[in-house]
Amino acid sequence: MDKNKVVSMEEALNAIKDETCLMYGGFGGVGNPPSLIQGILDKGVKGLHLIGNDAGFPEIGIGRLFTAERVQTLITSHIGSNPIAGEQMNQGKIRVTFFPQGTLAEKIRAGGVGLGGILVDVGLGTIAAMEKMTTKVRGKEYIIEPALTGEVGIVYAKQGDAYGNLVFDKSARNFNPMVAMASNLTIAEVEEIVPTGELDPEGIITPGIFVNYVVQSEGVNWPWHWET
Amino acid sequence: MDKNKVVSMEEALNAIKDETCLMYGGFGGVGNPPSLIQGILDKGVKGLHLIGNDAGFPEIGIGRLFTAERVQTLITSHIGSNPIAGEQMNQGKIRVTFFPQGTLAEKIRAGGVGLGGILVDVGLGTIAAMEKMTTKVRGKEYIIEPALTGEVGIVYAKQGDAYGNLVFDKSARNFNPMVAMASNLTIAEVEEIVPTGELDPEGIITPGIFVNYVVQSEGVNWPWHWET
Amino acid sequence: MALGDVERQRIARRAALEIKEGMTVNLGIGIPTLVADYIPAEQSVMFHAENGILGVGPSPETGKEDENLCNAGGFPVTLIPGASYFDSTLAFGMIRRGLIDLTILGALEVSEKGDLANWIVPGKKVPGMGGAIDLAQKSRRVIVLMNHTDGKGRPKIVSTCSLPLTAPRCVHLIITERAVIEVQEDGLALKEVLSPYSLQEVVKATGAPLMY
Amino acid sequence: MALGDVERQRIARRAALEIKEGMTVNLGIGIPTLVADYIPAEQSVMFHAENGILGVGPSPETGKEDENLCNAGGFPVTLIPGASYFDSTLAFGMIRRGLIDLTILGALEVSEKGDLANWIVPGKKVPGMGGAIDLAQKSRRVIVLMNHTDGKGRPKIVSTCSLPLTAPRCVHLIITERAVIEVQEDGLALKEVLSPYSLQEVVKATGAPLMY
Repeated sequence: MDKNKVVSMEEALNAIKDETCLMYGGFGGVGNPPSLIQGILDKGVKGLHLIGNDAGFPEIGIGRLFTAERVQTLITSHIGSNPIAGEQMNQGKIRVTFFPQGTLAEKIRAGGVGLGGILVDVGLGTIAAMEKMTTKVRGKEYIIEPALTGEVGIVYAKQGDAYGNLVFDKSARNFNPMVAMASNLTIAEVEEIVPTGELDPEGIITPGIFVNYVVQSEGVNWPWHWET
Repeated sequence: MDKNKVVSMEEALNAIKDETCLMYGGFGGVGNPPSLIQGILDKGVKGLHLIGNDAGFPEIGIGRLFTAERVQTLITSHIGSNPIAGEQMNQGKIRVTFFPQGTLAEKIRAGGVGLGGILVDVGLGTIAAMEKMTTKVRGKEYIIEPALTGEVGIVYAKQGDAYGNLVFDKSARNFNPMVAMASNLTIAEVEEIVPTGELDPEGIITPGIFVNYVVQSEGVNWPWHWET
Repeated sequence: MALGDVERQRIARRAALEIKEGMTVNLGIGIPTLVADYIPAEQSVMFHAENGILGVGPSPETGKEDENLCNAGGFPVTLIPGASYFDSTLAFGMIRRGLIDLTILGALEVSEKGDLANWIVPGKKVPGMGGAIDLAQKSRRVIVLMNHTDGKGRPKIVSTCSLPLTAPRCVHLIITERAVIEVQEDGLALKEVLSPYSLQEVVKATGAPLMY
Repeated sequence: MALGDVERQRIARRAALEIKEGMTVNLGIGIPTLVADYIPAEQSVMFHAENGILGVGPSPETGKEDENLCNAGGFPVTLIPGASYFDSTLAFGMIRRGLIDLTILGALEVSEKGDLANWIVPGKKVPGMGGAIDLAQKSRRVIVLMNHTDGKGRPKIVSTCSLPLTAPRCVHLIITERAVIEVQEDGLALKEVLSPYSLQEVVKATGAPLMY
């Protein structure tokens, strides 16, 4: 399969416009795609609707989009590591919807594999289940959680080939495989682009069928909080 | 982690008794655990409730349990390759419930990851959706499919360590990773048991936390239909 | 009546023309499996097998089969560069997500609306739907390869299916030993009549109006 | 008032005694993270990090950190033999499936029934529940490590939580700088009073009846 999905950063960024619903991989900054985030900042895109595990840190990963005021809404599990996002939420500048982390991961996966949603009991008996639709299965109550999809998904992979097959790096895998499946258009930022056929077919985490564009990463361009 | 889950075939088979609800990995015989199936036959267990993708072939894989009349009920996607299972179904000797293959895979996965079920639209508008509970999400109708779990799950892996970490072989992966997660007790039949720490942490498909017993395989003991 | 090998191969060869550069294709068992043999070597196509392979290659030489590298029909295959293995949830995730460009499968009946019936024969044992509903309902394009008539010479292309449906309104093209028929908004369009059959033989053996 | 480093370490050391051979353990951020330092080297424990690691090892030496090998708190870690990486659905699949033997986390309030409140302070910004609900609700055993009282000296162990719950009836053991308290069917059982505190000081600082 020679379909070549490797494109320039500029071409990939054409898909991301003002108010795009953008889903991103990463957990506490680890696994957020650094060059795509830089590209979004440089392009001047604003009013984004974001979906992802957390808001990173103010100067790390996806958090940089909050600091630069490019975000309109956020669907996430927590923003505790990003006080700037917290402040914007409190001031009504961004609207934030929270889900338990495991539920969020499954909602995104459900979108990625074409399910309508999932039944989950996490959060029952708490305000996290307030105003949720529930149903009983074999006498037990579950929350009905609809699937989530994005217009554009951005992920960060260690290696990828021209077909879009991806391998992730250690704990930077996290939400990336689900996000890679769950958007109408997926852009993979890859540290090392390898010839098609070089990745072990057993070790490919995201098959290229889910990926539309592959862009070369320039690597993480922020200091980590544990470094400072 | 030195917890040693490697046990003898005899010890592992203690978990499988008459009328046990037994979930199995494999697709058309490929990935069915041959030595565990032989052990079940030799032990004389009967009246089993099975859950798995298909019924194999009469002399291949899980199909051997039908030929030896050890099966009471079956939840599956098709039994087209096993006319003996078909005959038993027609004669009322076994009760068979069918689900679309992708739905069955997701029902088992849902059980494996502790979800109550999934919402899926495959089969809507056909008799496969008859008498199914449905719900609307964002105006679209979906079938509510409850999760499936088994009492004992049996899987066939290429490599495994004493903690139960598993790696599968090519298209023999199929339903095995989901089945490994979805039972109260999981027995992994492994072609090669390797020292703990030898498997690449990036390449482990089933983390050992899901596995209770590891048994040494003696390999496939049937001729394949394409060989004959 | 059953199709001879020549007719089966001819149907497969005709079906292969429907596969375009860059497509992701799932081939059902039976005649659809034969289609792969007629894809030009220079054309890059990703064959999807719902047992967990993307990038299925040709059959291996005799003696070089790998028992754990089989297609969904259980026959040994090989891989092409860029191929990957995955579990059945991901295999069907690709299908449900609408990423299969083309599925080629067999049928018992197809209606003029494109309704497909291929898993239940009333009064006969039902061996289950397998992955047929997933594939028929969710693929971007569905092509049916089948005998134009059943064992008793009755049309398998009908106004309304008498058998329970696998999926409603999913078939785009029908290829038989007699004809190539497209399912259009307003009915069935006869695109090709295959020698040695005449137009009249095709029309007579078809249980729904044909536009031509 | 905030706990000093000596008290934090003492709580962590005491909590480490609750970790038994062969357990799978998830440590929350804050004091719980310190617990790992007090596990005897010969004890085999699998530490689970909900960002996708099973088999977390000690912190790496300075300069040997790997930016892509971090725990859920975002700090560099290492692996032990038998460890594996996986995505977040599998990380939480393990949790929901009930395979985490023990979760150790912090709290704002714990009730005498074992209700846990640790994610919402009314009137303050709510930064989200993260994975706390999943872990608190689904772990086989939940141990809370916290200051016995809040910043104004008010009890954090109460008859009924005033804050919205993270999970009802989930806490099994509470360890503070003053005491070790077990949540039992019939109420809170004071198991240990930690020096230099007196029994009376513990009782007075606890907002629910203690059995002792």
